[in-house]
Amino acid sequence: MSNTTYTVIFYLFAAITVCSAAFVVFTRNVIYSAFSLLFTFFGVAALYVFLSADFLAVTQVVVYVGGILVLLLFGVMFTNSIMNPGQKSEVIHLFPGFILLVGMIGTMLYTFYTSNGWKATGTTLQGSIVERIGYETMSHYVLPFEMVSILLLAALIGAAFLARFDKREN
Amino acid sequence: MHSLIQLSIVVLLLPLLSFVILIFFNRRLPRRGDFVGVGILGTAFGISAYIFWQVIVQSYDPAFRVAWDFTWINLGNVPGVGPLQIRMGVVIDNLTSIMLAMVTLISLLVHLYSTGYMAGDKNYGRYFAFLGIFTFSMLGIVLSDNLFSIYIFWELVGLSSYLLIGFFFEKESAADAQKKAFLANRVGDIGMWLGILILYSQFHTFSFAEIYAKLAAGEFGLSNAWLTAAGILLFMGCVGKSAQFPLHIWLPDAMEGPTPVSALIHAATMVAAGVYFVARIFVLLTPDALHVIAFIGASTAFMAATIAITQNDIKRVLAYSTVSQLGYMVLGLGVGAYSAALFHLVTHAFFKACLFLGSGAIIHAMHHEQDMRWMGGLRKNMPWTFATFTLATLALAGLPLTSGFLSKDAILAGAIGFAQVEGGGIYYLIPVLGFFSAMLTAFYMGRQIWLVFFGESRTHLKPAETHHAAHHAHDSHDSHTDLHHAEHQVHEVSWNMRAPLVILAALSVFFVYSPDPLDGGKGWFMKMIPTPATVVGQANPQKGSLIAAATATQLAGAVPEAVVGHAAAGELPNAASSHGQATSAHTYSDLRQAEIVHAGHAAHYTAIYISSVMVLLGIGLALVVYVFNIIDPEKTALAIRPLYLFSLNKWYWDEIYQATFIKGSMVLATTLSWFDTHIVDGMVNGVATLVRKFAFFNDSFDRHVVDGAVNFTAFTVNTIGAMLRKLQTGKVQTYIVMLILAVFGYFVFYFTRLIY
Amino acid sequence: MEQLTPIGLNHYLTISAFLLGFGLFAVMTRKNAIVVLMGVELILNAANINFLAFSKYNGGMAGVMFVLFIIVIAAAEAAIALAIVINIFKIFKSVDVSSIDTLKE
Amino acid sequence: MLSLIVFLPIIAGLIILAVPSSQKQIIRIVSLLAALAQGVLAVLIWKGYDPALPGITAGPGGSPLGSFQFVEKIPWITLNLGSFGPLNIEYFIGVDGISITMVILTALVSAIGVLSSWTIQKQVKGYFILYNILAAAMMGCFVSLDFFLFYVFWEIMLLPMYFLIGIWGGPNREYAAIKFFLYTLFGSVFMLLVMIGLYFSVLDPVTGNHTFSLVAMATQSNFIKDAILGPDNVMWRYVAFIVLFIGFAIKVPMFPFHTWLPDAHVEAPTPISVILAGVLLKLGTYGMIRINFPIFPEVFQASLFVIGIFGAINIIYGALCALAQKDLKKMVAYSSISHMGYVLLGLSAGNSEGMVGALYQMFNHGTITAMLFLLVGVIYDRAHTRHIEKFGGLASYMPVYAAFVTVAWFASLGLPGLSGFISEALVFVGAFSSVTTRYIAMVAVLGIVFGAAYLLWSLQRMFLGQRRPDAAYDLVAGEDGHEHIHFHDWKGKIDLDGRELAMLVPLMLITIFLGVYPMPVLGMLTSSINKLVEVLSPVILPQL
Repeated sequence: MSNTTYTVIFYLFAAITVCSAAFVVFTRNVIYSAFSLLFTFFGVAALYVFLSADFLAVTQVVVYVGGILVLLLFGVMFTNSIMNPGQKSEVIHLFPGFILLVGMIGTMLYTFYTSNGWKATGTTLQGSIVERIGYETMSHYVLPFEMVSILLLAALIGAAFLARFDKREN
Repeated sequence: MHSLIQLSIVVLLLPLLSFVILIFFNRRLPRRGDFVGVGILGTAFGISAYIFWQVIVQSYDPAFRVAWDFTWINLGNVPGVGPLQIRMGVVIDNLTSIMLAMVTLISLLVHLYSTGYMAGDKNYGRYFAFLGIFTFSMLGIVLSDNLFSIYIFWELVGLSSYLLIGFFFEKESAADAQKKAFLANRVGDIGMWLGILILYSQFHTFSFAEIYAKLAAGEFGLSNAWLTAAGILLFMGCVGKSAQFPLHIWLPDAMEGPTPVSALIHAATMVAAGVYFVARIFVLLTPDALHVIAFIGASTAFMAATIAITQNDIKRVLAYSTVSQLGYMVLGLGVGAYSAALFHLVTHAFFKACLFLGSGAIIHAMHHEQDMRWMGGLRKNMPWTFATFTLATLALAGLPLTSGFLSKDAILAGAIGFAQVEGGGIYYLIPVLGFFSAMLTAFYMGRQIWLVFFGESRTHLKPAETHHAAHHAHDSHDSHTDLHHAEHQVHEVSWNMRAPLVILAALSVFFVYSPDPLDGGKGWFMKMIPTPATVVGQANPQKGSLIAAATATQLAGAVPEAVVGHAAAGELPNAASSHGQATSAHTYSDLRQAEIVHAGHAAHYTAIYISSVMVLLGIGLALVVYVFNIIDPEKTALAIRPLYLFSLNKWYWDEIYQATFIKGSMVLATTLSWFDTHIVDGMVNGVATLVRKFAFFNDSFDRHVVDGAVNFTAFTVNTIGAMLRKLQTGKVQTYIVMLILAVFGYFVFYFTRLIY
Repeated sequence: MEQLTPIGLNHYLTISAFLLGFGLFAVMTRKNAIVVLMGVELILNAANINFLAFSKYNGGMAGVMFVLFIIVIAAAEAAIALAIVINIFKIFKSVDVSSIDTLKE
Repeated sequence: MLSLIVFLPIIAGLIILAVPSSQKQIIRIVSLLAALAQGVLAVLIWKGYDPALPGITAGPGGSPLGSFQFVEKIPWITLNLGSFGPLNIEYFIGVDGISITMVILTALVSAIGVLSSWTIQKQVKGYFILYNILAAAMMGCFVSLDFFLFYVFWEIMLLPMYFLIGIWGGPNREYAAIKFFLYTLFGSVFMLLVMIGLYFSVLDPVTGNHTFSLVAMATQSNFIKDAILGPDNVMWRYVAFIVLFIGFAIKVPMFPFHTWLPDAHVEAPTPISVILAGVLLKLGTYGMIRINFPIFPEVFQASLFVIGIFGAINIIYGALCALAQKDLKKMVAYSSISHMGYVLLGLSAGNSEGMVGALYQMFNHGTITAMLFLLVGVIYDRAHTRHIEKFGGLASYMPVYAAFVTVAWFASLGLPGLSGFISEALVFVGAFSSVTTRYIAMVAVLGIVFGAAYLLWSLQRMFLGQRRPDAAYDLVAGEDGHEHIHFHDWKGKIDLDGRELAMLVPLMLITIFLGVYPMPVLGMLTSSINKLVEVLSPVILPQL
């Protein structure tokens, strides 16, 4: 595919990501933000693809969109009566929030564009890296991998324990 | 120690013993212990009479002198001076023995007299105690052999005179009088003390003998002016004590004391002590000092006489006559008639004591009436008193055949001689004043005799209110306040008051002193008390001796005889060789003195004539005025009213002193104490206030600035804390905000560092 | 279209920066706990993007592996967090974070 | 022995501290016993004293103890001040002719004071504790031969005095107490400066260290030549002398610094006035003789005239002020100013007669003024007023009192036969014999007359004549016909009672005896004074 379309598509997805993230943050409707978060995740996944991490992109979609987002929606539904949509959630610290938003972003961009501490070295990842991930996982990162699996287990148990209703309460 | 010394010490201490006994135990003794005083004085008189007999009568030696002294204060080995001691001691010579006898005798008589006069007084015992301490101090003056002890006893007689003048202290007048007497004496004593100091500072000793020896050896380090000053200053002691002008004011007031006291202290002995003292220091008086003394004496004699003629209080007349007679003595000393002056001292002591005691008898009989205007006609009621009083009056007036005539005449003769020697001029003023005073004396004594004893009783003429005032004045201390309402029955006094009068009157007759009723120089006294040799004559040539050198012709006669010194011990010298007699005692170291004595004897008869005439004149005047009433005193008084008032008010001396010294010192005192409390203390307080002000300022500074800073810190911390507390909301997001703020801040900081 | 600059590291960094900023903003300002969680997810995604971007342009697999683990942990985290949120809701009858200030005491 | 006599009152104070304050009688008796024991010790010391030894400076062979007697010398404070060298302060006490008379006087007066304190009713315990501290401090001042020790006692003395005046005093007591305190403190600050200066300029001939020993200071050869107060620093020596002299002159009190005395006396209770006039004033002149003059002899020689002038001013000024007083106690206070003037004059004479006279005057003034204040207290107890004009004719009704007053008054105006006269006479003899002060003496003699004037005048106004209409007492007709005197709210004996006689008679006997035969006191003085005059004699006057 040509360089130009490549660039255009990148910008498209970048715009989707940023705009949806902004919508997530700035909308007052929890449901809306939840849904726009979906788009953000998609955008990010797409960017992963651009970053030649297709496997991760898939994982992103599966885990985030399939798991986390659903969880969030459940949470929303648990905590807010679904019958009245369009219910708002108030904000605090709006002013320092904005200051910091602009400030952080400003400083970071300034940093990125002024400091050229990290010039991309010639070697870049090319093509799919699935088998390399597998290789790495089983070689270098086997211990973290196990740790993470245990963590997941613990987290699931803990989440289940925390979230369950006990009879006495109702 | 010489036996006479021992006796004299006994004599000295006996009256002290009587004082101690009486002051402590008089209330426990019968009759308040007056017999103790009388008895002790009798013993003392006996002993001193024995001394007199020993020294004068039995074996007379012109140079007789026994002394004994002991170390009173030992100052150790003083750097620059060497061993230094202040010694006390007694000395007995002819003069001393005579004075001893005289003092003890009069004191004894006064004691005896007082048993009658003071009978029934509520402080009867204390009175005798005071008499005792007075006699002790007076004997001390007589006996002491050095200036220091004389000064000590000098003050002590002042004390006893103070106590006795104020004996009736309930009377304000008495209290004033005693204070006045003591202070006036103190003023005199200052001078005397300074004179003593001048001598001591040169010789480091107080003893007469050593001082004279060193003076004669010319060891006096200072100029002659200092020596003259010393003489005059020492004489000031006499001025105070003997009531000489200008310190005479206290003596008349001293008559507030009981009359016997006036007789003893203020007529016979204490006031004469001044003269005695001058006689003691006579040899160191320079001619200049002598001139001053002579003039003061003459003026005193004259002034007192003029005052006496107008006084109405019987005792005041006598007091002023005393002052006047003391003036005579001082005059005599001043003109160099040494022996004459002392002679007059003795004779005057007796007849003036007699006069005072007589007046005391009168006052006693008149129930404390002292104003002569309300007396009169007493000669019938009080014959004894009349006789003795008159005799003593004649002696005082100086009529021949009396003792007073001998002595006064000798003094006046000396004055004439002095005037001649000193070259006349102003110096003739002295004999002139003397003779004039003699006339005045005769006049006022005649006046007194007449007013008191002759004519009719004028008691009823007395204005009532003054009458009662008089009662009030004395009934506080007077025991017999019975007869005041009725007319006074005046009667002769009892024996114990009569005897002294008789004795004293007997001692006022000429033959006691001299076989020749006209010449005291032939008497034993003036022979035995010759003029001592001055110790300053050659050391400082003065005018007198220059003149003496000029008139060498006279001396050509005098001096060789002196050198030959035909000691005419036994044979009575006659007037022709009187100077020989005078010089026979010893050779004069000063020509001037020899000359004065010589001239004095030469002038003897002139003096007799003049004085006799003067005295007769005075008495005649008195007769003319008061007996034959040719001149009416009241009219005369009116005619010369200013003069009369001047004399009546005692030349306004009291007023002058009141206005100048007393008021002055009081004003000074009040001013100074104002200055003290307001200026000096004010400064102190001012400083204190300033410090306080500063302290307050400092305090406020402390409170507002220093302490304020502390409080401010606390406040700031507090507020900041309160502000920060707001941040601790417990809201996680707030914390996050802060966290991120921090991070952001770090970023900013970091990047700004990156830029540069 | 040649003059279009080729996609470089900075582009990704920029996106991640935006995501991070939005995530922080959400965490800071929103009261709804769930939205806060979403903010957290955004931040994580921003981090992931960075990791991947650097690992792509510098070669090496470290970033990739990290991102992998991060995703896993994020899943766990989300599960636990939601459980907690539900418990909070059960206790406070609200998911309003600002009303939960028991830390204050 | 000296330590015992110094600290006996302290022991008594401690005992009193243990006694419950309700037991007033016990407290009084304890302090009386202490005072009497002090008196006994004083007599023993007097007996054991050898008047031949002069004292003043180091003895033969430069032994640091000098020819002092009853010497106790132990190191007290010994610090190493590093660069300043070792600081050694000694507990160094002893007596010579100058101090032993004062020791005896102090013992006597404090015993009298205890007797006179019997009437104190307010806070008896505290009073007697302070009183004993005061007595100890006074005694310590007189015996201490170490400047630092002297200074310590000197300061200790202030505090009890301040409280005794400020608590047990009259209506205006705080003012008087503070005035006294500040004045004396002002003086002692100066003293402190000079003391330190001296410490650094004097070497102990034996140990070679700096020393506070007054005995060492009294010898000029012990001074470091170029030290701050060494013989070379003429100007600083002058300054130090003047400053030190002012410090003591305040205590005397000398003319410009005297105003604290009348206030303090008027406000102080009788026993404190007795102590104040009897002993404390002497500390000023004693300090001059013991410290000021021997340490700076050449300055002393140079300033004779000035001291004499101030003495004469004190004499006459005090007498005139006394003449104007209406308050009897104030009059007596001024009279003691006048009498201390005699002491200054005698010191300024600079010869043995004058100095002996001055010291003897210190002793006599102690006894006589104690008597005066006691007598003032007697009449104040009865009539509750001291206004001279409010009496009159008392002699008729209180004969014994009148007799005592008369003797005391005459002793005060220097009547021969009473001790005051001899000292005044010696002072004048000395002052006149010295060429420097001759004319001053001539002027000062006036003081005799003024003294007589105010004393006799007050005597007349109070005791002679008749009762004044506005008198502070009534006359009631007694059963025996005579009038009797009656004071409002006075229950006790009208005339002197036993306690007052017990206080007055000893003083009076001493006054009379020493007036007739002064040698018992003078004999102790003379050798020391002659030595002192030798020490002071170098008349090489360095020009400022």
